[in-house]
Amino acid sequence: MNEITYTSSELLTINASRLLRDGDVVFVGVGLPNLACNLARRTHAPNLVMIYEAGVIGAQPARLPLSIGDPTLVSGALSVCSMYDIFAFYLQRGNVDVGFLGGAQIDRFGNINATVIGEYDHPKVRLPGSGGSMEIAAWANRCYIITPHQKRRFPEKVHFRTSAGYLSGRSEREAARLHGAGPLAVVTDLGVMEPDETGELVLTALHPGASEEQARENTGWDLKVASNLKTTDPLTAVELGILRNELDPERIYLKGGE
Amino acid sequence: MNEITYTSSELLTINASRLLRDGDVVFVGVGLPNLACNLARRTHAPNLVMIYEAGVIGAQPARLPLSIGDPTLVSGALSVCSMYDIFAFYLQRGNVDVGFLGGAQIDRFGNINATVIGEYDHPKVRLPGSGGSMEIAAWANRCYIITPHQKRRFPEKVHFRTSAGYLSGRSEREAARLHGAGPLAVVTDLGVMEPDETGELVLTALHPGASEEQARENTGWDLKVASNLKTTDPLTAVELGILRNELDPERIYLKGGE
Amino acid sequence: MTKLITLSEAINKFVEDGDTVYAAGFTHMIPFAAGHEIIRQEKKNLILARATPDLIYDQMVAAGCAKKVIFSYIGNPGVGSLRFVRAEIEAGRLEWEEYSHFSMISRLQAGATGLPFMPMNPTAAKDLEKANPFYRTVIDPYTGGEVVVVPPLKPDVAIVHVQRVDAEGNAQIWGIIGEQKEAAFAAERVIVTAEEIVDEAIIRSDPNRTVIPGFIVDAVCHVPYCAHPSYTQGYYDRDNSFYLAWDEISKTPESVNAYLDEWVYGIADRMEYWEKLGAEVHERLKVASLPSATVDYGKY
Amino acid sequence: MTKLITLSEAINKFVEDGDTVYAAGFTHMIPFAAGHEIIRQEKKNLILARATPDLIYDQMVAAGCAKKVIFSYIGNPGVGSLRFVRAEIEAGRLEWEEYSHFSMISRLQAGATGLPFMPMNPTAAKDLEKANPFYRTVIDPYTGGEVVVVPPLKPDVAIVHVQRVDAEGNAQIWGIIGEQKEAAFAAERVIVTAEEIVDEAIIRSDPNRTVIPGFIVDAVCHVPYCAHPSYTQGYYDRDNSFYLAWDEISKTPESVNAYLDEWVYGIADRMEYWEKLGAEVHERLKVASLPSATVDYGKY
Repeated sequence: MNEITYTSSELLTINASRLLRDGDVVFVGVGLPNLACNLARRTHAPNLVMIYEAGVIGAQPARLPLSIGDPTLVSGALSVCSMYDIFAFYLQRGNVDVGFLGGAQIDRFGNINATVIGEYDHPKVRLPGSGGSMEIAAWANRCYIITPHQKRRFPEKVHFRTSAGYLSGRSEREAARLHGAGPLAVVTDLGVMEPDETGELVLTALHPGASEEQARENTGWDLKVASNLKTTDPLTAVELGILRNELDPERIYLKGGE
Repeated sequence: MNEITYTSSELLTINASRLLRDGDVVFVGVGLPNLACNLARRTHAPNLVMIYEAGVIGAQPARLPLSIGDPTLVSGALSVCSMYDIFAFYLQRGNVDVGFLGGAQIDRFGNINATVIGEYDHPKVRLPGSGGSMEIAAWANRCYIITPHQKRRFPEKVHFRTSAGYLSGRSEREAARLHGAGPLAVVTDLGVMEPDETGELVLTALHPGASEEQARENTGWDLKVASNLKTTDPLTAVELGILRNELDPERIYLKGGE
Repeated sequence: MTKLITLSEAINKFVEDGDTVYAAGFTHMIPFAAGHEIIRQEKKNLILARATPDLIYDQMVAAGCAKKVIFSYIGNPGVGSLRFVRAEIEAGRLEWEEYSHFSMISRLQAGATGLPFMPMNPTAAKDLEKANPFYRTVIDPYTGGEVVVVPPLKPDVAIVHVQRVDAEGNAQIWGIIGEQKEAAFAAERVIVTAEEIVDEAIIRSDPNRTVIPGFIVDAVCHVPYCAHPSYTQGYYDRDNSFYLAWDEISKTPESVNAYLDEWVYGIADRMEYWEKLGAEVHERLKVASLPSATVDYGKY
Repeated sequence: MTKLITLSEAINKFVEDGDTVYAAGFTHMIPFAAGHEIIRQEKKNLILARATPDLIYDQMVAAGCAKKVIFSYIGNPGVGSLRFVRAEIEAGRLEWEEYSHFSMISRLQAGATGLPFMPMNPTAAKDLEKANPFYRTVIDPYTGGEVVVVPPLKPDVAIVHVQRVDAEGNAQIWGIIGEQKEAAFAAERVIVTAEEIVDEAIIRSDPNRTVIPGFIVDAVCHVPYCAHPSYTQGYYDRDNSFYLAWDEISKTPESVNAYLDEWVYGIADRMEYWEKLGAEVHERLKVASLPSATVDYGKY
């Protein structure tokens, strides 16, 4: 039997797509989340509703969108609204099931820093900032974080909380009475981390071929491992075929990790 | 020379139309204010912008609108927006120059009651309520009140302040920091009342043929008369012709006072 | 997934006794057929919310469906008083909760956007604010001044009539758009009635026209002429003579009951109602075509 | 009354040194030509506000027009970092004021609607709220909880690019409508640039499409291809290769200056810029037609 080979971007994308449920309303970003959503739509979630912070609802992009506001998202979409409305009527009202998040740093409790490395007033590295992530992390019913597994990306504590995970622990998030449940999974190229009852991210699954040691070595805190550690299902030829042949044939986003 | 004869509705409408300035953005109601605006547009104010609380901007009604949301207001209009937007982006933002108001009672300081005769909780006569008038009275730059001159309509004090004139006096309105200047004139079928320096409505003009006595008898407070009492300009054949032949040929609104 | 059902099924399934109902439409596209179906199904103790109750709420109150109205203007638009609601309020038989137009719509806006309240500029007309305890104030943290606010209104069910919708509920409206969008987003359940059910491709050809996305809609009902005696822009005119007639009918309970017997209880649905109106009315309310310019979205 | 003037006149007349400028457009219809004209006219000490500064603010900052940026996301969309703005901030040479997207847009919404502030639901990510003193809280009078609010943003001038406008400034937009309307209503002065100047009759044939009414507009400028390298829905595509190229150009001040010399200072206006781009670019950015369905307003 032939071994199926893939890049880490393909691994991330396919595992992200599996987190989506049919009928979910998902706040889509460009890049891997966009591929993951389109893959889900073509496999197990044909009724996925894709909405974009640019104000596009029910997009059916005919080509791979190259920015969050690509015109291909609009032509043939179900609806377009203003930026205020997409955040207010859709996200804040509780109409968004899923948000995808990423960032320069993700900490032990799933808080994300996309703002600054160093001091805020005297930045060592100035990052892009919140964009929509501050609100998505709070108001989408479920959030997923998609990111490569690297030690510098997973510090014990972020320098700046751009968006809320479980703050200093699940009880603090609960007290804040946010609409959304918070980050339910962090998908990396090594496996999946999920919050435990305290909100701390623990390793709950490894991708085929990855090891606990790799995950622990590439995490900035003392990573706990779930007692029932699972292995994620192998990528299928169907999933990879759709990704490679239909969604990103030029490998604009899929080349990462080759 | 032939005497020009006219109804009191015609008198009110034509005098109301003269208060409009070219380029004014005016919040239009149905009935006489609508006729007054259309008359002004056909005479001295061709650049009048007519907007309606139903969310219509720059209407060019091809027929006489029979309600505030008549479809003839929309066909051929410049813009249509939601009800929230017309009150927020237009009126509350300060984009409306003129509002026309009416009501069951108008008091000495131009406060209007369109809500209730008797006690609010146990109404003797339940009136329609504010509609847009609470906001128009506060936020339109200039307001004009158009109403027949009858004692029951002009009590010393209204039973209920549906919309603000000068409250208990001009200083109270100034303290409330409203965007609009308040009611600048009350046009009746006898003449015109305007606020003095305290905000009290005083008689500043009589229509040709009307007397101070008539005005005082039909006002519920001790009506002061301005030292330089004027007489309004006679209605012209041009104004009457446009009203009668073009704007309300079936005399749906103009028949009042015949 | 299609949500197409009959209006009768939709009212049966999604309107419960005691619900707060928002039948939307500012003078335009008022869902009269849905109101009549609610009367026929003898729903009780409803709280009827609408900026402008119009004749439809007068009829529903007269039929005994309502225990309370929430409004900002009770009149027969362009005609005068809304007699039945007014008489019930004056007689102390009907609860009411009252706003100005902007505060009513601000309540819907807060409901639709998930906000805890909406601030408004001052009007200095404080009598209504004193009479209605839902008006509150907060301190402006920038100026120290007082700001009047209203809380969200989240109806149990919104009923919205539209020109065209696809089977999943993606709805397009033109002409006066009133508070339709806000009512739909604010409500827990949404019933859309439409002049036309169209293919999804029509909706997707002009996404900027779509006011309500299908995924917040529970039922889609094909109900031509739903809005009579109000109107649907581009489809039929307002039947002003009925608005004038109602001013007479609503003068006595007897004439109101006779009207309800003949035009609501006595008929099965809107199709029968429309046929019963007859050729003269059909002809009088016809509208000549005035199409919009098209726009180009471009193939990308 | 026509407001048609050249873009050069409009910038000269309505943009002053020290102004807060909001050049609107969320990825779509970003008025690059107006930004270039501001650079050519050597405006100084501007406060540049935009949810997403995009390349246009990178260029204006690089040209020395700005003393401060107000933003919610500084990136090169779809590419990565916005190098010049980022370097200036890291070097302490550029002031900044920062929001999340929703709080940025809520500031515009408050400005556009004349409200004293806009409330928002909690995000519990308090670091930015602590870093930026414009975030404040009020007490929810219904629950006693804390509500985060932001104050109005009222730019001195908004620049909005649209597909079509009449000579008085009544403007229609389709595709992504971002924050164009809010920016125009919030601002004291409004400059509209457009792909096409159309007869008022076209606008009036579809009033629901009109996003900005002429009476709040100060200048109307006919500027085809104004948005390149961003795009105009239905007119031309995004020039993604320029977004990628800028990632290289913006690595050194020298290459940025060379770019500005060649493509901004060295040319007179957008027409010359577009010609200079050449046939290959014109061809690459062409878009096939995909017209919307029409709607019927009806003759009443």
